[in-house]
Amino acid sequence: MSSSTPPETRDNSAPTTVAADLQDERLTRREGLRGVLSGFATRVRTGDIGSLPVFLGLILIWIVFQILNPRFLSATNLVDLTLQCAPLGVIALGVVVVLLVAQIDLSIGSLSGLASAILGVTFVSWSWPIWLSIVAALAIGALIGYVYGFLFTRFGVPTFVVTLAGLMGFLGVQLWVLGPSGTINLPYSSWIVQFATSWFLPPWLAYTVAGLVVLGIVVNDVTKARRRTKSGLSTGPISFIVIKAIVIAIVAAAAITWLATNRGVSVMFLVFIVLVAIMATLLTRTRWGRWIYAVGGNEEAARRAGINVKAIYISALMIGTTLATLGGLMAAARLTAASISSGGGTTNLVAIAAAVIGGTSLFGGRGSAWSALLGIVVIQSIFNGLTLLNLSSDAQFMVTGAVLLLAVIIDALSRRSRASHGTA
Amino acid sequence: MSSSTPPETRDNSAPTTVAADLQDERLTRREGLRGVLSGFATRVRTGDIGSLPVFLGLILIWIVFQILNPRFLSATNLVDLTLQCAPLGVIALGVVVVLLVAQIDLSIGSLSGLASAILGVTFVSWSWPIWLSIVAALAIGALIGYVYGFLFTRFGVPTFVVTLAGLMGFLGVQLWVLGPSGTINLPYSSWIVQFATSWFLPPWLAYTVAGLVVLGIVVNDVTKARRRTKSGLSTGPISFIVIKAIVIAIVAAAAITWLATNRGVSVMFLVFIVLVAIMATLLTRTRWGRWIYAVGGNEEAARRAGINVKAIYISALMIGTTLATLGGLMAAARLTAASISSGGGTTNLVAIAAAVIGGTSLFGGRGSAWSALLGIVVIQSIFNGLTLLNLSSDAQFMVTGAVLLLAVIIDALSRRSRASHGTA
Amino acid sequence: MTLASEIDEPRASAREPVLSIRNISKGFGAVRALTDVELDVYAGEVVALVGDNGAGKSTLVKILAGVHSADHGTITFNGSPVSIPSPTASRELGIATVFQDLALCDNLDVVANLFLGRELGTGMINEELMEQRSWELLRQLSAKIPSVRIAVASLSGGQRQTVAIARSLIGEPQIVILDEPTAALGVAQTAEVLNLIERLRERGLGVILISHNMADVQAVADRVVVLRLGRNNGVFRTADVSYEDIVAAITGATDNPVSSRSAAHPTEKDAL
Amino acid sequence: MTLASEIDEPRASAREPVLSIRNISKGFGAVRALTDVELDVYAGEVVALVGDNGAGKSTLVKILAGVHSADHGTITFNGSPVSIPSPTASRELGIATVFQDLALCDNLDVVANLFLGRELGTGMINEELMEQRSWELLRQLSAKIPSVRIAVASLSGGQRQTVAIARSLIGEPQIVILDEPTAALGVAQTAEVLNLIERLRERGLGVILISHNMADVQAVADRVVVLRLGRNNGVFRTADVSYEDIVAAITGATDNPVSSRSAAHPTEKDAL
Amino acid sequence: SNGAQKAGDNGTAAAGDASSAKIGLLLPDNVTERYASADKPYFEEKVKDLCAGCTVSYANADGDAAKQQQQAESMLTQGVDVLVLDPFDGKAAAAIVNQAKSKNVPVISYDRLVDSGDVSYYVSFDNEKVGQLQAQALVDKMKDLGLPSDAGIIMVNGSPTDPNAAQFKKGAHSVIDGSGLKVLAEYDTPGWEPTKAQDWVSGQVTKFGDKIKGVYDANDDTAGGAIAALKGGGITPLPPVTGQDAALSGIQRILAGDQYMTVYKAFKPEAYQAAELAVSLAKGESPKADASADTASGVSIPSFLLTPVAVTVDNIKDTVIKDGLYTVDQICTSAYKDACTKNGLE
Ligand SMILES: Nc1ncnc2c1ncn2[C@@H]1O[C@H](COP(=O)(O)OP(=O)(O)OP(=O)(O)O)[C@@H](O)[C@H]1O
Ligand SMILES: Nc1ncnc2c1ncn2[C@@H]1O[C@H](COP(=O)(O)OP(=O)(O)OP(=O)(O)O)[C@@H](O)[C@H]1O
Ligand SMILES: [Mg+2]
Ligand SMILES: [Mg+2]
Repeated sequence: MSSSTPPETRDNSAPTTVAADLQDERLTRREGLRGVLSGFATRVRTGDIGSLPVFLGLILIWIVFQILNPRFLSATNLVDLTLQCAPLGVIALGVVVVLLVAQIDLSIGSLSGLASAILGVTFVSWSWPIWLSIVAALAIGALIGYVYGFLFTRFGVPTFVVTLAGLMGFLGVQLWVLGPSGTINLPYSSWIVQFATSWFLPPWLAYTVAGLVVLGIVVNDVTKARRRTKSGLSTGPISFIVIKAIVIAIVAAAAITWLATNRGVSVMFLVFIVLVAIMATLLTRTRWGRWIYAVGGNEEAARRAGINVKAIYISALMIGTTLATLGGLMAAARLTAASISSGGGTTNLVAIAAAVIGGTSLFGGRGSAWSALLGIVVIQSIFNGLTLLNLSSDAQFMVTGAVLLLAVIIDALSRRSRASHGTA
Repeated sequence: MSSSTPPETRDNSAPTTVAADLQDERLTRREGLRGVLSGFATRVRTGDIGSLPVFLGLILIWIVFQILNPRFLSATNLVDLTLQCAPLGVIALGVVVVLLVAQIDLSIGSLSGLASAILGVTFVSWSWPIWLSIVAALAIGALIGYVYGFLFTRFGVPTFVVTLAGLMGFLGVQLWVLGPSGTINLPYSSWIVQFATSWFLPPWLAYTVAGLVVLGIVVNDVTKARRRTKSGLSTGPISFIVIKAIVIAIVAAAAITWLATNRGVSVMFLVFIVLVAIMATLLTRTRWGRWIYAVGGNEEAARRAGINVKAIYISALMIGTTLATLGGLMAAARLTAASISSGGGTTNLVAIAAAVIGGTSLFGGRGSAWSALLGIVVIQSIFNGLTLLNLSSDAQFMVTGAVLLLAVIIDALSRRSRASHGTA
Repeated sequence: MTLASEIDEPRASAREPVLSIRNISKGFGAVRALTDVELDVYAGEVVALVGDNGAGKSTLVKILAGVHSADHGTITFNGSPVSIPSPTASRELGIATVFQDLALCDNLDVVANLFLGRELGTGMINEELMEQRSWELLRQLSAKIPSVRIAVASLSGGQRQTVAIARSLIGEPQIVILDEPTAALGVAQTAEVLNLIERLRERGLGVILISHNMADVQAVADRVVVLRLGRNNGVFRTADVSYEDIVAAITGATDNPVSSRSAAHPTEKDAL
Repeated sequence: MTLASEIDEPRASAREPVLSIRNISKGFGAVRALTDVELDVYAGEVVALVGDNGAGKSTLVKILAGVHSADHGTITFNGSPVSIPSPTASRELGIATVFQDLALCDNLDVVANLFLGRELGTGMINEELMEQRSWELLRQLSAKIPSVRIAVASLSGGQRQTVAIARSLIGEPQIVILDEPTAALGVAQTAEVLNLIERLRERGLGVILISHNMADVQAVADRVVVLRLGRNNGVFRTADVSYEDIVAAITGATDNPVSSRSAAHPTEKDAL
Repeated sequence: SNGAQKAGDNGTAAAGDASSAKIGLLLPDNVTERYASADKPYFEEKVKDLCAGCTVSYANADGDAAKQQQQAESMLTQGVDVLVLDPFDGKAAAAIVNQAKSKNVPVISYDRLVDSGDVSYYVSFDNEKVGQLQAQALVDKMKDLGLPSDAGIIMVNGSPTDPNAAQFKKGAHSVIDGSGLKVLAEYDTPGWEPTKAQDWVSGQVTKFGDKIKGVYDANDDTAGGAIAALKGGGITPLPPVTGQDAALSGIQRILAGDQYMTVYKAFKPEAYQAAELAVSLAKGESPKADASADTASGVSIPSFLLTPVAVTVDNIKDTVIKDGLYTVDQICTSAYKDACTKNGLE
């Protein structure tokens, strides 16, 4: 595996003023846009490419399904896909945070089911105002997360077992809450059902939002570059910022235009994306996020650094359970019913798998909020594509397994070289 | 938490000949049976007590259920309990090995279902001889484990995702194999069904087996003590060996006598115990077992020590899948049918939970084969006891969750002090 | 055995020690790691804590850092008895510790590790400021780290140790505990760390230095406290004591592998 | 820069080196850890590999141990070119390595770690024999380990290092590589390890010793190879070179923190 | 067939004393709401009525054949005199009957037939019949709507791992295949999960759009998912959708015009019949059955077979309300007030 690297140009004479972070003479120096690209090429060669391979796997899956069924990439189906992704994606986002601190929550399925039951009973049967039902469900979710966190940090009960107990317990509660009436229909006219099924951004609004996002990215990048220069640190070339913004703008505009030929961009999906973006910011830019990674990477080191490790665990578990209830509410709204089987079946595993496929490690400390988005799109694309193929259910299960495996093998293959480069 | 330890008698004058492993003067010296007991007391105080707390939890669970329903500890029910434990216990035993190398197998449920389907189709529909059906199922299980291992070691695909793909894929295969006929009944007269439902050891044989086991333990302990003395190492007092043997003999005799008032000791359960004992020996006494722990504890260190890490991973995964198929065969034999729902439901989580509750770490390198036995007995006792209580299923789920939690909290509580003693 | 009180206290003998521990004992299972240990540290003083492997030095440090709790014994800080139940408590008292096992988060980069628990910036973390400060800190220790934006897992042993030492420079401690800080450091970095220790002393801080390198100890320490098999085994003023005496106290005999080795190799420098 | 061939080869100049590496380069992402490094080791010779932190010493060791693969360059062992794709291959060639990060399995006890991959006994593991041999090995290194039946996670830093060194004594290597073996060791244990190195040399083995302690290097090494920022920066016969020269080669300047420190503290022993 | 066995020669503890007999009730799953909400309470009510001293032990297998076996074992351990068994897996449950037989406990196969000649009685609706009823209603409705005889439909069947689902499917196909209707696509819904049904139907809407003129759906819960998908896909008017179980949510959807029909299996008479039978078996009687049914292996079992009823918006009042399954208040929640008024439910 010792592939020979092409000789790299190396300048031994130290330049007069070099940024503080580029002064070591062992660093391969790369400047300007070409430098960025050649750096990227090196990273691809050495397998240090984050979620790029899963992304390529996704594109491959899309191409294959499109060939097998030309309706796969139709606007209708893509809009459906976005609607299918949102509820489970929100759950997977919570899973990411829990996995980051090297814990696991097996009860996300039961909790999402419980949330739908609470919504059904309080809103429909007891006629509470809808916001109160939602707040109640979320509060119960948060409370459960707190209890998990308490049991884990206080008694050291492994979260695997606590949440397994939760899985059973809250399934029981869900059955008990829905007990007498079974499934409860949510009125189609309530805003929460409308939100989940028929609220779409009008094209002008979608374009405006996308424009603002691109603007935000540019402003952020430029400010950051300024501050780095002021601190005497190296910065990437300005051309790269511009090109990045243009690419994002084009992709966003194309997607919006295409979706607009059908219903458009779903508000529920937008909410999911916004949640992911907020979580990404929290995780990468705030102390809390830094500490989440620290605790997941080395709990003892974090404790010795004076971090309140217990609070971090509790907060992570609370986010996991709260987002699971939120996802459950979204799923119920989309189904327009709170059912006994809500949150059952494969909800648990699919949500966790989405986080893992998106690139979050099961062993803590590695991953990003965006992996929830990427992972759930991959998984739901597989489910959705197979549904369109009209296979018998045995074949469907088999093909799902095979495609899932393929997607991760592509990912793994492109990372394979990493171990031999010593970052394993 | 700094509880003060009682002053310990300490002898500063070095005795004339001290065993090689007791020469350090910082060691609290303990001699004779009292030494063993006081050493045990220290271990209890410091929380270093292995599976003792789960064991106490189990006894508590038994007492409570017995109070709630006096038939719980009846011989009939205990015999049923042993029959219920065996199939899932065998699966959990495989899980232990997989967890020891810090991997996970989510497909054990599907594999056990697949095994029952293979048995049903080949033995009943195609009239293969039964041993051939069994060998075929086990061989397929082993092969699948090999493929998992190959994908993991070659491409580095996380086993969580590989086996999730397996979960779906093999569920599909199971449905496809059983497809046209749905459930296939196994003939009640076939030996495999008889083995799983009505083969019981006659009391004389059960006593003989128990006697031989106790004898084996004594011989083993004495030989070991001899060899230690010969190597100049310390040994425990001979009285302790005798007392241990007597206690085991009494417990075994009591259990056999009690079970014999009903059907007696199930052969299938005995097979499970024997498998656990063999696995325990393999894990603690052979190179392979040592390497399993090494790989689970620090893969890189094991690799640098020249251990064939890939072979270890593959063997562990193969054991996991093979035992899952074996467990599936036992479950099918006990159910006297290969059903499309075999291995579904909670099989996966219950088997993994049994291993974890028994004391095997999800993070690798810690645990023992006996944890499969202990864990499955705890879990099945809960299920069995609750069934006797005649609860509605919502209450049943809730109580299961609560009891599970209680069992692990007892465990965790008694370990709580460990962290403060620095072995965390 | 010589106790702290039996020899002259350094500089101002009337002053109270900043940190004073008495009768500390700690056992792990059947092993008694520490038995009735005492130690005083005065402001503006460097105390070297030396002893053989497994003598209990790091265990003592961990007790002071709030990682372990002592089985019994008392700790007095600035004159009042304290308990140190957690690392946070230790930090709040004003004790900064560099652990022997470094306690870094391998998945985080150098900057994140340096400022862990003390991130700069209001609201959002100010990465630029932190990176700039990191370079300053590391240059001060002559660190040879090519990039501060790589995970510390991929640093060399000495680079990791430099990061751990640099962390103790952040914040305003009263006592700095360095557990074998120079073990993995190169010659230049070691010299910088010794300089740093002297600067700390000049600023009036108390420093506990653990080291197996007697040359380093003799270069910077004011007093040497020897532990042997978990017990106090002598306290010396550095100025008054020879290398051989310290080694004898550490090994518990004047006839030890070091002395027999230097007898066999008379050409070797006596500092070994 | 001085290359190996430019100075006299030790003892038998006609002999082939046991191990000879040429033009080895290795990069990690944007960092070039090693650039065109060469090194020869002869039988019965102790080669010290010295250099600043991050100079690439451990990277070179890991390449020889089969942990990393070089980007380019050749390795010749006993005259024939070899590739070392895995640690097993390295062991089979007859290279025993003590890693700087020790590479112990924290969950296993001392005995299990010592014999990992080389367990004694036919069929079943012979625990008693292994325990007995462990005590012998550890006593030989003056180890102060109270029990060999506790997990190495709970050992002190020096105890862990002793375990790692003791491992290299098991088996029949031709080359022993020790990456900072004495960093965490007490004075007595360090002396024993130096004795051990000399015994290995007498048995005709080639030894590569990495150390930041120049006194140790000068005590046992025959030749000193200096790396600086991933490149060869001189090869010296120990007998011919002074402490200052080596430090100058390591830091790349005669004017370095070490020299300025000894200028400021003329009383300190020159060995620092 | 062995007919009825005498409870008198029951070897277990409570033997002989019919006034304090123990009856075991084993139900298959929780996903279908009828078991907890109807069968269990009605059964217990009737037993209490007939024999005040009798006790009913109840267990629900949560869709797991092995669990059901375990529950049966524990009931036998407790010494029940009669087992009323609604098998999750009719074939696999033969083992339970076998075990019961060895303890001389008679077994009544309830709702689903156990594939064993040792079953004493069978009380049920016919599962295949249910499928036929659903399919027939759909075919007729589509004819009424004036759709061409080869109009397209999609079929949402039950769980691939549920043996009963296969029987519904078989019954439905026996009607649909002969009707000329074109089955555009067909799906077995894993675990009867409504979301799975919803996602699948969304896909079919993408594919076939308003070529979908009717939806065969095996039960009310999955029908809910299917309807949500049709609405989400903007299919107007909604094609007729079938269902089963007369779930409250299904009845409400029928009132609102979203769902065409459901199959009402009068749980009360079924449960009452089983209870009566169980009590008389416990007393040692062997009542005469008015019908018989054949097991898969061809043994004829004395049976009490009830007829399922198709419920549409027109006969809600005469069926579920008349039988007291639901009260008008339960059905006519605020969201369905208008629909109720329109359809004369007040
Ligand atoms: N967590 C623990 N569990 C059990 N024993 C421990 C633990 N930590 C330390 N010990 C034991 O306590 C003794 C003292 O260890 P300590 O780490 O304090 O030694 P040290 O003086 O720092 O040695 P070194 O110079 O090698 O770093 C050792 O024998 C060690 O095995
Ligand atoms: N796995 C890795 N990934 C990325 N960079 C690495 C990796 N291993 C080493 N490096 C880099 O390579 C350079 C050389 O590291 P190496 O460990 O060889 O140094 P060293 O000479 O052993 O230093 P020390 O004396 O501190 O042990 C360092 O800058 C280090 O950051
Ligand atoms: Mg130490
Ligand atoms: Mg190194």
